[in-house]
Amino acid sequence: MTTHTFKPSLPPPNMSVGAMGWIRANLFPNWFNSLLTLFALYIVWITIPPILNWAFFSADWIGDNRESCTSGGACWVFIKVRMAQFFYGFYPEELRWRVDLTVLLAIFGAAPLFIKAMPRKLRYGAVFLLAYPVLAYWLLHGGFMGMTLVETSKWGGLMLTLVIAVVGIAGAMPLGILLALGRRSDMPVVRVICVTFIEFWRGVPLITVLFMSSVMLPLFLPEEVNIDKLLRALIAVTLFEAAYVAEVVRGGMQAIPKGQYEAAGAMGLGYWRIMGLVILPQALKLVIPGIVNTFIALFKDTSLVIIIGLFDLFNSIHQATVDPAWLGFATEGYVFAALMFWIFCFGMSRYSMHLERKLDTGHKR
Amino acid sequence: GSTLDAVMKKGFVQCGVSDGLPGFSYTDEKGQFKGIDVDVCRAVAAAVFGDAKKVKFTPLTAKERFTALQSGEVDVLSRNTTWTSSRDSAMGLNFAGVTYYDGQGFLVSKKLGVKSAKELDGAAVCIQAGTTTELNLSDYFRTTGMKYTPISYDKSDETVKALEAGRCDVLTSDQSQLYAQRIKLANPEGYVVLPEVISKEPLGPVVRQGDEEWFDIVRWTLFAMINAEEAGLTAKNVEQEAKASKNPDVRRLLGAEGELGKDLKLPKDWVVQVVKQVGNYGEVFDRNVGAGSELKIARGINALWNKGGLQYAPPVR
Amino acid sequence: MQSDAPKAAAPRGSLLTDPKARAWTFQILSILVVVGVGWYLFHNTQQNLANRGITSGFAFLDNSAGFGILQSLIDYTERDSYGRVFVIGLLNTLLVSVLGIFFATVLGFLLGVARLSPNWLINKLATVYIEIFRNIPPLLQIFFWYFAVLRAMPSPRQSYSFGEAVFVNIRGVYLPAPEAAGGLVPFLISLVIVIAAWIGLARWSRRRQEDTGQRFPVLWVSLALLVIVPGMAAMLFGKPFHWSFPELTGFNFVGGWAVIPELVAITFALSIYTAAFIAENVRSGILAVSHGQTEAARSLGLRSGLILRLVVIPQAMRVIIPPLTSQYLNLVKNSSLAAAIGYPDLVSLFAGTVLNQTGQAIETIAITMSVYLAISLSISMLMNWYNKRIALVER
Amino acid sequence: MIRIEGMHKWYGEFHVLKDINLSVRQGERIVLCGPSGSGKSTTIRCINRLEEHQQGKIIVDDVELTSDLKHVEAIRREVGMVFQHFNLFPHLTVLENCTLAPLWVRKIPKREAEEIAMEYLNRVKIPEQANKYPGQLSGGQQQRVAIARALCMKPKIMLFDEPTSALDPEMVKEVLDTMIGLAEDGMTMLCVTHEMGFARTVADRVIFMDKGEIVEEAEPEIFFSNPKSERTKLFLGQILNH
Amino acid sequence: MIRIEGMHKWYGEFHVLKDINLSVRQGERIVLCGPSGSGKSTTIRCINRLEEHQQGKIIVDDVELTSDLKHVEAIRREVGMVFQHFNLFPHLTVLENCTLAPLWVRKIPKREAEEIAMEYLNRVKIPEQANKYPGQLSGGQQQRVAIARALCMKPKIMLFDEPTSALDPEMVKEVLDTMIGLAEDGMTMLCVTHEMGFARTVADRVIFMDKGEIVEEAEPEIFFSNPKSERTKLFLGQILNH
Ligand SMILES: Nc1ncnc2c1ncn2[C@@H]1O[C@H](COP(=O)(O)OP(=O)(O)OP(=O)(O)O)[C@@H](O)[C@H]1O
Ligand SMILES: Nc1ncnc2c1ncn2[C@@H]1O[C@H](COP(=O)(O)OP(=O)(O)OP(=O)(O)O)[C@@H](O)[C@H]1O
Ligand SMILES: [Mg+2]
Ligand SMILES: [Mg+2]
Repeated sequence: MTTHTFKPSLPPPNMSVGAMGWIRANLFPNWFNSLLTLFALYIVWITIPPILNWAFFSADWIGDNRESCTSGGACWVFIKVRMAQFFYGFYPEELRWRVDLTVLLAIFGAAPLFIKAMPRKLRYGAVFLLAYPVLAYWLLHGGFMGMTLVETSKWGGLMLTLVIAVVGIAGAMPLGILLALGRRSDMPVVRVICVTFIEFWRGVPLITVLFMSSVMLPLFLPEEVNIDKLLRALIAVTLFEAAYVAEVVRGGMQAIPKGQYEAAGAMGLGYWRIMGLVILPQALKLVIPGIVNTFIALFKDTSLVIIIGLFDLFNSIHQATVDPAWLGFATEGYVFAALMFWIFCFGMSRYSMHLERKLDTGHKR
Repeated sequence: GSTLDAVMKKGFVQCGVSDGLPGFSYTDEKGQFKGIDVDVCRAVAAAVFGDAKKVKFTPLTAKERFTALQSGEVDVLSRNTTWTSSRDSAMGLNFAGVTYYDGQGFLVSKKLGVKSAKELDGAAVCIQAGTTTELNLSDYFRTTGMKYTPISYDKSDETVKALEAGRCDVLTSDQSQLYAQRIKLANPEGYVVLPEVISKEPLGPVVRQGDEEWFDIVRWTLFAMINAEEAGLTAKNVEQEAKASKNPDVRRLLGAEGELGKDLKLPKDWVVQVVKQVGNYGEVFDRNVGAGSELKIARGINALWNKGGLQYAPPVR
Repeated sequence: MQSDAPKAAAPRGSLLTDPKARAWTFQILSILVVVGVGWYLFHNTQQNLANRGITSGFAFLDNSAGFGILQSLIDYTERDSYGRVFVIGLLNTLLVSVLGIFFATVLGFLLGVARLSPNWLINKLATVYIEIFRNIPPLLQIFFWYFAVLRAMPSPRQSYSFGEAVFVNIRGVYLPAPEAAGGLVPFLISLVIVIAAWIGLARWSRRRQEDTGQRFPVLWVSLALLVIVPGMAAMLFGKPFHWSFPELTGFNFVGGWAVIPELVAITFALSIYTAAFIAENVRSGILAVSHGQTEAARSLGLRSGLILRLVVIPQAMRVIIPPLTSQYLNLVKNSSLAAAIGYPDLVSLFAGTVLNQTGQAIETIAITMSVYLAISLSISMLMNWYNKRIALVER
Repeated sequence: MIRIEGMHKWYGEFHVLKDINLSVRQGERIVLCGPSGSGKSTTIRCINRLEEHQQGKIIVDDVELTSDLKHVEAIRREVGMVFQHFNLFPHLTVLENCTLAPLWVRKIPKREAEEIAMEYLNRVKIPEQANKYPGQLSGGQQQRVAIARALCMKPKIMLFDEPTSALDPEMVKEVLDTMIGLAEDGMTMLCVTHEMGFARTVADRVIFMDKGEIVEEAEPEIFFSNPKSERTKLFLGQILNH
Repeated sequence: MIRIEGMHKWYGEFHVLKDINLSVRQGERIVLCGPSGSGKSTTIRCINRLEEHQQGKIIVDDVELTSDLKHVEAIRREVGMVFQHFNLFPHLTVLENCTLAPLWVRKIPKREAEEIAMEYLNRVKIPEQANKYPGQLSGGQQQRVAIARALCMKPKIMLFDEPTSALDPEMVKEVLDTMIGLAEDGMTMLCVTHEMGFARTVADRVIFMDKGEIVEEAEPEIFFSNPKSERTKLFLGQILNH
């Protein structure tokens, strides 16, 4: 009997590892890919330097009127001067702290929900979800309990964008869940009503919906009823978004095995308890990424309120670009708008991917 | 129900205005609405509530405006809207009067070297969609037998941007607007308004049909402003005159005599409030589009009838 | 024992506690609520329309429109009716949708494949593209491209000219357009013949491959035929068309075909935006085909092109189709944003200008919404049908 | 406790259960067996109305099972069920799984419900797992939690639907032991299983079903040693030689 | 048929295969075994270039395996491979799976390709499944289709990478029988498997690998009864006692 002696591991031949190996494997593995690499390099070369040059190196940052923009690059002065309007719209200057406070409250109020070890998270979450909207309405709109009233027509900019997006998704969630339940109900009439509702909203463009809400809704209501323009847009966005949320939630519910319904039923729980205590908690957790994606879509869609003359972030910027004092800086305006939207959407999509990964592994264990 | 009651109940007049037309209605950098059309609304508020601030503005595109008025979204539409027969009848609207006698014209770049609208054969024309302008343009080119390419945008701002970019050769709109839009160009001196006026464009506030009471209020608010100018009442002197004037015309107008206010279901001193807070027609014109503004449009046919113009208000009696 | 159908049902409970009875009560109630709300809205609308003296009905569709339209695929003059304007708007919307879907699909597939490329640089470029464009609102992109296109283009007098036949300027891209001439009929006939031959050839070559295993270069032969036969027809019977060249007269080019910048911008923006999403769908579709499939195919000796065509794509398509469908739907719906830059699509022309000229908001918006709804439903039905047809057969 | 009289059931056109008659006395332990698809699961699922029967009578604890929700709820409160695939709620901890129904159906105060739950978790020998999630437990542990969960409702009858057949062999024993313990404490049990050892030790009666009918019903000694019917013999031959 | 000389392979910095020397004669049947991660799969995957080796020579049927695509294709045509997870094409029927490569690689007429396919499907005893899709077959049937698919290219050598380890126990036999049949017909085979029974019956030589090296190489009788190396003995002890 012999004992086999294993040979020592050798380092790989130098062409396959290290910087050279990496370059060979990732950039020039064969002639076709080498061509592609050169092509890509060319694209990078013709796009990046001019963009960087325009946006940074020969851009103007200092000053407060168009005369400060002389260098031929981007005129960020324009953005700087108008920044407050892009953020707050026409919200009265001396009251803007109220907007800031609302945002801060949202951030610090919601933060504990993301802390793992937080005790009584559920109860806290419920209280927060109930209390915050009232608080936010009081702060932003006012008109009672000692807060001076700020008309919604003065709201604008990023603040309005956030209001529409957040209210839209918050309103769409419960409605969407109900619709999803309805679509999976075994009552044919309820199912037909829900399917019709969902398919209708998913089939028409948001701008026609907004248009309808902004100018036609009063035609459908008795003459004395008068609903705030922003509120009507919010209702439209909520209904529209609810249809999308419903489909996402339905997907999650379909992934819950039948045994869960049966086990809960066998324990004597009724329909609403089965749904509320057993099915929805699991289904909603599964679809968080889907909901975040819906939210991203909604966030981008808020830009359409330009159609009905609300001054959201995009419309504020658009409006500023036709100001005679700053004519000719539309590109800067659009780039800034794009950047703002991008930061929010990209951030959220990363978050959704992170959740997806987290939930994915949680599923496998 | 009655618009007046509804307005009284909610405590303000909801007024549809343009979304950005210097001189007529536009927002300054503080977000305050300004312009002739805006002042008409404020005058209505001053008449109804005695307070010109009790008015809310809804910026509307040309496309949205009639629907918004029909649906009750706004109580009065004061958005440089042309008075036409079909709008007055089929659409269920009523025009309360004329705030500005206008006519459609053309704005072109000087570089093009065009001196007259007759030379515009084959031109690309920027217009605002859904206006009478669009129809007049088509009529004009049809009658003159010329060809054109219409490029229509929702917002007047976009027509200016497109003209500036060179997407079209000509911008057509009501002449007053052309002057307003010209100052939105980076280089206003590079553009001229052609001499031709191709249509009649009486612009004025509009209300829904079927509510005579409200219609009368808006109509007489406008007339009161014109009559005030004719009678020499201004924001400065109107309060004084209300007390001191011996002229029966003035006394009737300002509520010292007669039943004008009561008949219209308005307070007795409503005209005083209108003139005091908003001004007479001449003042409003001057401040917004005339000599006192950037536009510097001459009164022209918008002068009072006794000064060679068309502005003529029925007497108070 | 032979099974017979259920006879009498088991005893029922009372109306409130019996689930079936409860379900029916609930359903009847919901019908009542829906009908009630519907009737309430209808009633209000009726009342409001009557009170305000607003005309209603669809008679306006026959009235003459009286305004000009920038682009129409069918003949149009100002004397034509609003009904025709509706058709023009619809066709323009369909045009943008079809072009957008085409370019977005092509670009999306390329990007999706690039995203999986082993080439680091290509991979990263594709990633950057996708992350940038899918996170910016499409409306913003439409505006940006429109004004970017406008700004980059010269005035008609300084047009870029390609061989004095194609001109590019701010008013659009002008191409020579064919106009019928004497030889047109023989030319068309010869074309039909070539296409018929092409189909026959393809059939024959498939059969030949099945019989002998040899493949026939159908594509090349057919392309050659396509050039030669109509060419000969043209020589024998005279020119099929003469070309109408665009020409600068007065302010603008006249003649030829013009592609307006609005169309270019909206197609460009929608394709770029949607392609970013399609790329992600394609990527996950391809990733869903397990590596083992490619290895099995490779070990059978198939070349990489064939592996892609015969093994990977057919399987990936099954995963790609459903999300692709919703992207198509989104693109069609997003095409309504064309209104923002003055492209005469359905929303802009019909729900915009016509609505405004006639004041009949309810009718025009209802028609517009139904059209989009119909397009959406037909695309989903088509895609569902296709999806069912290609579904994998399982136990 | 349970009386089934002339019960029939159809799935669409398919006659699954044909004239089932069965009665279970308090404290009795019954094992149901039979080939796959013979209707065992369907039978016990009818007892707590997871399936609806279309003819005949089911009377549980003196309450007749009709479509009246009141009756259904009353019966479900008294009948615990354990499934083949455990069906624990993955988003709740073991303890929460056990207290869910007592809290929401029996409306017991939380403190008390948790005490009861811990008592039963002790009984199935996994009190230390109370705060884990089902996903963190082995199959055998999960099934024991499922048994504890059913017991927490203090049911008068327990139904088991092949409780061990989804388990790895080494875990079968721990679950069977739990069930035997339960039987020894006098619980009324109706058990679908192929564990013949279990049937022999515990059952008061074994019932053999085939093609939707009860073919044979006997005490275990007689059932295994001297089955009456040919079909039973065949089945026992297959299952015991396996 | 196959000659491997001094082959080395690295995954990044990791030295997977160290100096592999192996030659297989025509008609020889070789079983490769060894602990998990020892490089068995990697070795046979190098033979038809599913992995690239970085040093040494691989010569198959007189063609040297280089990165020249022509050579790679030539070799792949002659070498059939069967995978652990079957890797059938789920979108094609069994028959289409079998005719795909003959049609597109060998350019055989369709009729003929189908005849060949049916012949081999007969050989693996599932001609009746020809028009079903892989998803409709059991694991054992799928693996037999995979073998038939490889055979349809009339390869000179067949590589098997743990063909039975993803199968339920009752299906292992049907696949092994098929492979034994193949061996009896004289096919050159290189087989990674832990089925020692199969190795004993069929193999001409058994090769034991560990840590990327060939530790021992012997005829089966000698290999199993009297292994030379300590390492082999340990491995055999583990695997046979299982
Ligand atoms: N929801 C259903 N719809 C239609 N047929 C069904 C349904 N559930 C079960 N069946 C059929 O009813 C018959 C009895 O099923 P059941 O599950 O009661 O059998 P079982 O004796 O429990 O079998 P197993 O040992 O496989 O669990 C089977 O033929 C089955 O296919
Ligand atoms: N693509 C890869 N990249 C990096 N390492 C790899 C890769 N594929 C395999 N390895 C590593 O190479 C070693 C040999 O793998 P190989 O699959 O050849 O082992 P094996 O003997 O077939 O084992 P098993 O019996 O588990 O299939 C293992 O340590 C494995 O982790
Ligand atoms: Mg069963
Ligand atoms: Mg392996």
